[in-house]
Amino acid sequence: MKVTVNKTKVIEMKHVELTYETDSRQVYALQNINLEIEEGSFVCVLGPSGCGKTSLLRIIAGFQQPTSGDVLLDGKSMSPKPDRHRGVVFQQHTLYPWLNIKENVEFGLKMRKVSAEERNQTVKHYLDMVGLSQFSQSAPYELSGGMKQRASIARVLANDPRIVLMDEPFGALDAITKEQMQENVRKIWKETHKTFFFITHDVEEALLLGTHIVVMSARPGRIIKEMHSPIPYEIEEGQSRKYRSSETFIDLREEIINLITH
Amino acid sequence: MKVTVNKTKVIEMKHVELTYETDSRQVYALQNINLEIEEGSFVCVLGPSGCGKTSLLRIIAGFQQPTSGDVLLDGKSMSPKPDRHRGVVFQQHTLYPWLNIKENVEFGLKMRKVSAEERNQTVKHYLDMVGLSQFSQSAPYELSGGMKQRASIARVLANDPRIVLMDEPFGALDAITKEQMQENVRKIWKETHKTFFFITHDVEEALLLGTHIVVMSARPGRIIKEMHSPIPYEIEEGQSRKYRSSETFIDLREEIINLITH
Amino acid sequence: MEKEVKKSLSSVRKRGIVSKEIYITFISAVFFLLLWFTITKLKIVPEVFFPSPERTWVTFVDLLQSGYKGNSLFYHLADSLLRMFIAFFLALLTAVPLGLLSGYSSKIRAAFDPLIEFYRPLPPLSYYTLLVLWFGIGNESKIALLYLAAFAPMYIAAMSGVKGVYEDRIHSAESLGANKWQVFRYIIFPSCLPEIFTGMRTAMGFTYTTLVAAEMVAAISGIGWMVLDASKFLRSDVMFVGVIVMGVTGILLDRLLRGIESKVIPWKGKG
Amino acid sequence: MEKEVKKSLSSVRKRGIVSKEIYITFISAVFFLLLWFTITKLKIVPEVFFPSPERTWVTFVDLLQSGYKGNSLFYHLADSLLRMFIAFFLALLTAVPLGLLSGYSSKIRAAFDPLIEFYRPLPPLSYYTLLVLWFGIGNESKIALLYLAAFAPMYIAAMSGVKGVYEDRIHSAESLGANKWQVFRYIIFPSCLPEIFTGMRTAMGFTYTTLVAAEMVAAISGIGWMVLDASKFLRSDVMFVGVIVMGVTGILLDRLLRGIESKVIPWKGKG
Amino acid sequence: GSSSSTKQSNSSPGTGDQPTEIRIGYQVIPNAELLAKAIGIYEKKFEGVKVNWRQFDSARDVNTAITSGSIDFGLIGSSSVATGVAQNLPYQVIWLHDVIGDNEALVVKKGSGINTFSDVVGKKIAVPFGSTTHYSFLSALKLNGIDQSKVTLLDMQPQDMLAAWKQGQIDGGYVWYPILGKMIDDGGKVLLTSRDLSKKGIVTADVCVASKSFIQKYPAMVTKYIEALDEAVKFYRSNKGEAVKAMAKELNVSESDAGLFMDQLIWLDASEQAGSNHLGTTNNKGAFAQALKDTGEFMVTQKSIPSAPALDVYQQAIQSQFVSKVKESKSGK
Ligand SMILES: Nc1ncnc2c1ncn2[C@@H]1O[C@H](COP(=O)(O)OP(=O)(O)OP(=O)(O)O)[C@@H](O)[C@H]1O
Ligand SMILES: Nc1ncnc2c1ncn2[C@@H]1O[C@H](COP(=O)(O)OP(=O)(O)OP(=O)(O)O)[C@@H](O)[C@H]1O
Ligand SMILES: [Mg+2]
Ligand SMILES: [Mg+2]
Repeated sequence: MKVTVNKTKVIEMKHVELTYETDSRQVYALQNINLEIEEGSFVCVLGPSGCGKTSLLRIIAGFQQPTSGDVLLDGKSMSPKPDRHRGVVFQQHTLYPWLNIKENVEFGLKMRKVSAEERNQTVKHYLDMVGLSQFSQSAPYELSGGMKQRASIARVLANDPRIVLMDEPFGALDAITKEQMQENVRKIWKETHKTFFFITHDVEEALLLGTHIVVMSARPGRIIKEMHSPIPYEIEEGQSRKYRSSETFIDLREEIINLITH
Repeated sequence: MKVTVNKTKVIEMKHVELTYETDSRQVYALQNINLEIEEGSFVCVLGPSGCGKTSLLRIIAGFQQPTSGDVLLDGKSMSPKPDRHRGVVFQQHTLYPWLNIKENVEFGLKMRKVSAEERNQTVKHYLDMVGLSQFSQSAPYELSGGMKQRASIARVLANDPRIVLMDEPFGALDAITKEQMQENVRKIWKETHKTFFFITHDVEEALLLGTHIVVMSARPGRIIKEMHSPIPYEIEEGQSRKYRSSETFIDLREEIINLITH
Repeated sequence: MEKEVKKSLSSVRKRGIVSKEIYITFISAVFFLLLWFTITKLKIVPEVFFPSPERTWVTFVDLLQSGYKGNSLFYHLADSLLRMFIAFFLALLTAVPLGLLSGYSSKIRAAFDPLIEFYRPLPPLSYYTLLVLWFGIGNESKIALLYLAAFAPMYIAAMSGVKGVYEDRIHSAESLGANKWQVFRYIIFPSCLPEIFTGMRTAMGFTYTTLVAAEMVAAISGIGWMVLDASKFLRSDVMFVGVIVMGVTGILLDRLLRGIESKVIPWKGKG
Repeated sequence: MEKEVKKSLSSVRKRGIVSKEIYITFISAVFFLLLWFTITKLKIVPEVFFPSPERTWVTFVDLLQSGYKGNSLFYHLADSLLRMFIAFFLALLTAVPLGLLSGYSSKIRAAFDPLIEFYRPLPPLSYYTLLVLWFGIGNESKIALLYLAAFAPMYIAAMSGVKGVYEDRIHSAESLGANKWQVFRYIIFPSCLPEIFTGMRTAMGFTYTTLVAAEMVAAISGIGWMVLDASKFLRSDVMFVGVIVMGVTGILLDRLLRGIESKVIPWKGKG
Repeated sequence: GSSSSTKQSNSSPGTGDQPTEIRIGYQVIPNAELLAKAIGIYEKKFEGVKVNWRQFDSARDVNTAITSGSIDFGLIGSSSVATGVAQNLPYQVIWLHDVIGDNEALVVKKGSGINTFSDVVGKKIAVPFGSTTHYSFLSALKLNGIDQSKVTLLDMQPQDMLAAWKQGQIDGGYVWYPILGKMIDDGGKVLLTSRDLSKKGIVTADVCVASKSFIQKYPAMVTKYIEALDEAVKFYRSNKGEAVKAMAKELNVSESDAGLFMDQLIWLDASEQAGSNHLGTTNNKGAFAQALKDTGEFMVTQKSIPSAPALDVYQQAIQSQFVSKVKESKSGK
């Protein structure tokens, strides 16, 4: 079942601990996290609400310092500053209200001084992909919840980061749109060999996308199981549905659901 | 298949149309919506992202005026002002950052000058229900995404509105928590005979909760199908899982999925 | 409620709610005019200090026709407005960036903030003489004084705006590859626009109130000087004309700023 | 960056980043002191207007020991602060509610806003006479003038804050059964606190700059009067002491407000 | 304070013809009134009546304070009195605190090329508009037949004038002490003093005005008040050393400075004031009324006030019976 590909490690976390200190209380959020993420892998993180998934993502993104432990990026101690190589789709949208959707999506490109022409092309491609071409001139607050989420995804993908960190990106999408988005993301992953770190609550989604599935326990968040799955490598474009009934899929699904419910 | 219970209509929408006018464009959001919601029913709304579900909810809540058409509440033309009888769980959390979780949840009760003792009791009950008792003293921004969502739900339920409007309330929850929350909501619905208007992307969720399922088309949002289902009446407490394999469930699910995907 | 009114302004116009507000404003203006009439008619306040509306009107017409001490009323006003505008724009161009930087970087704040906090509460009188020493008695020293008046409110507003910027907005920009400067330019700055506009409005009023002090030295023109000069000769009718001109232009300038604000930040309140 | 500094303040303290900032402030203070020394040593500015630091220090010590014209330095300061505080609190209690109401209801705004917009740009001089006529030459008229100075910034800040309140926040409160008043009290008011604090800080500085004008009429105490009186007799050393006392107390008051702000709105920037 | 409660009644009601307090609006000018304050003459004179001293800085504020009934006596420059009387303010002149002498003068810069008064043509001269020096300077121009438009006249407060002077932005200024002293120390040359002008009939003075209603209600108090001032003048003349010492304290300057400042003013006792050159007597009004009238007329030509009243209005605004009474009682003894 376990698929080990001999690739370089992009991110290594060693004995990472995180405690939030607030006025009213201390929250022990992450306990002894040891995680190795291989270059080009698609990590899916599952875990109960409030277990520390977002916190983990924020540490990798460079938004948050762990209380103790080491985080290595390409084997080197990670600078605690976000950069464009780690693109983040936030759990709650952070589109900029003073920019329209097109401008939001091209934001990263503009920061890198990509030419207007190339920008237009890239933006068009990703807006088409997430189905928002019609809304390129709209303000973010004129979009529905799911549309905002899709715009955020386009913004990050258009910026072509090496590592893509996504926090429940498809949570507000209907089944069809979700499936399309999954296809898109899988395609990008396959074509570009980016590394993905993807938080989801949907076990099937995790199985359809994740080559490396991380299951976390309730607070304080610990990693209770890691699995490596070959399924995403196998899925052909537009054919994901039929894999749902494959044996590996059903077995893994059962295993994870058992893990989670017990 | 169709279950008709002869009950009074709480909400009637007749030829409701909605067009958003913005500087950059016009968005035709809702087209000829005719909907009757019966007292004590559990309406679940399904539809593609951006089809107008939230807009529909906002009209019922009194946040938004339709461009044309009539909305009746208890047979009378509805005052276009929100009130406590229509409680709303928003798609994006609107917890008040200056109040802690307990204070957020008791907000409605306090507005009605419910005694501190009763308030404490109610708040405790609902915080227990959503699993946040430990966090009653925390600030909203100290909570995870799913925890915020649960706090918002507790806030509305604690206020005991006659109609509960929920916009993808369980979108950021893991499977287990989601199931618990569904149980809770179904229980409240059964015990109190409240009317629910519930937006979701999860077809199974709609079937496990909805007695009246509304399927909408892509923009401009129209109602393409309404179904009445007996399942939620039948589900016994804590037993929802076994209904997933019931014949009615599978048939209805197929029907809806077919509707949506074609 | 305001929010609703804003949301569907076009439909509201048709229904005449806006004209209802104009109506209220009108009533309130008439009320104060009547109050003014009554006070002067009943001679509650001596006429030397509180001229009647008629008297003020006559003086106004006279000033329009023959000016005040050699310059037309319009000239006085234009002269003051010019000084104010120069000062205001210089302050805008310096105070806002510095305020934003001070909010953004605790080091820059540590260097500049104490200085600004120090000069801020000082009465213009206490440093005007120094300004005269440095800038002479021409327009420069007057503009410098007005500049200092306009600076502080905008600086504070900008700085405090930065503290209110939603953290994840900054994080997201950094993750998209924005460097410190770009975060500042493209995220912090627009996020703070609502507060900056408030600061601009406050600064505009403040500059206006400082006008008299600024035109105290070696001026023979300017609406502020006119008011000051008239006050020395107990010409309260002239003072009142000057004050009304200042008040009305003040309202107009404020409306202008508000208009620009709603054009520039249509997203205010829509998070 | 500031945000990070705030976020984990306790850990930061240990690592000594805060003391780094104090260090910068210290350097900048020393720099200005040196500048002052140099200017006076090189006699770039005539000593009558710009006393040397030593001279100012000697005067300060002297004023501490023997006071200025019959009252101790502390008495002068206390007298001014008392007037300011009364005015400031009266303004806080009236301007903030009225500003919030004006932002909330377009009708209330229509009634009051033009009046406030009108008086706002007026120079104190133009209405101080009327205040003296109504309130006499005692403390009342001084407090009234300071009150008017403090009113406008807080009013504008509160009003503009309301416009920035996220619409769905109001909707959610209404759905929870809050009536208009409750929405105002429990949602609008706390949402506007960040802007209100900015307004308070601006108002505090503004009140201070108006102090000299307020203490111009028939005062024989107050730090503003002291500065004014000293300026008449070219006692620039006394002026400098007064100005430094005003500047330093101004900084302290501002720090106090900032401290209260961070206690009252720990959620600022956390949306 | 008591001001707001006694707003319109000009003084606190007292028993009979004695108020409970008298309120004096003074300015810091080294004249008889300040001396009387320094050595406590009033407090002795008005036993049982509270003496409330209020310091003022400008004629404008004194005008307001008297009109609003906040003070009973006030000190104003003669040019402001001319305006006030023209505007029918509710006060009357009862005493001349001092006639302005050497303490106000026109100083010019050394290199300015001004040697005689007529050289001011084409130069920049600063005066505080509305003040006595403003009037003095303009009168001097008229006296010398120089058209006002040939001089660049700048409106400046004294301390700003000094700054502009140091920067070489003005050629001269008509101003008072201590700024005048600084300009002289800085090499300035005195071209003309108000004492010179007073000899030519252009009299400027610091004037004591009292509110009309107070004069009507408590004439005896006004007399006492003038007595006190008269005593102060006499004290100054007979006990100069002590007077200077007391004044130095009040002014917060050295004794030598205090002495200098006091000498620059022309002090007049009651009998001198009752002379025809000044206030005169009730039946024989002195020249001061004409001086006020001249000032008023002058202001009209400056368009500062719309019109000046006739001479008899100014004459009526001078209540010289008090100085006469004091003079008589003194000479009677
Ligand atoms: N800023 C903060 N301050 C204090 N506590 C926090 C903060 N952010 C998160 N926490 C706490 O840390 C724990 C983990 O939060 P986190 O957001 O990482 O959970 P999560 O796994 O993403 O949950 P969800 O699926 O609900 O989004 C929670 O108990 C939460 O209350
Ligand atoms: N304030 C607004 N101004 C302009 N257009 C709007 C506004 N709100 C929504 N819309 C538009 O109306 C349409 C319907 O939006 P709505 O939020 O109702 O969709 P939804 O069904 O809730 O979608 P989702 O499932 O993604 O939340 C969308 O096309 C959206 O762009
Ligand atoms: Mg999360
Ligand atoms: Mg929606």
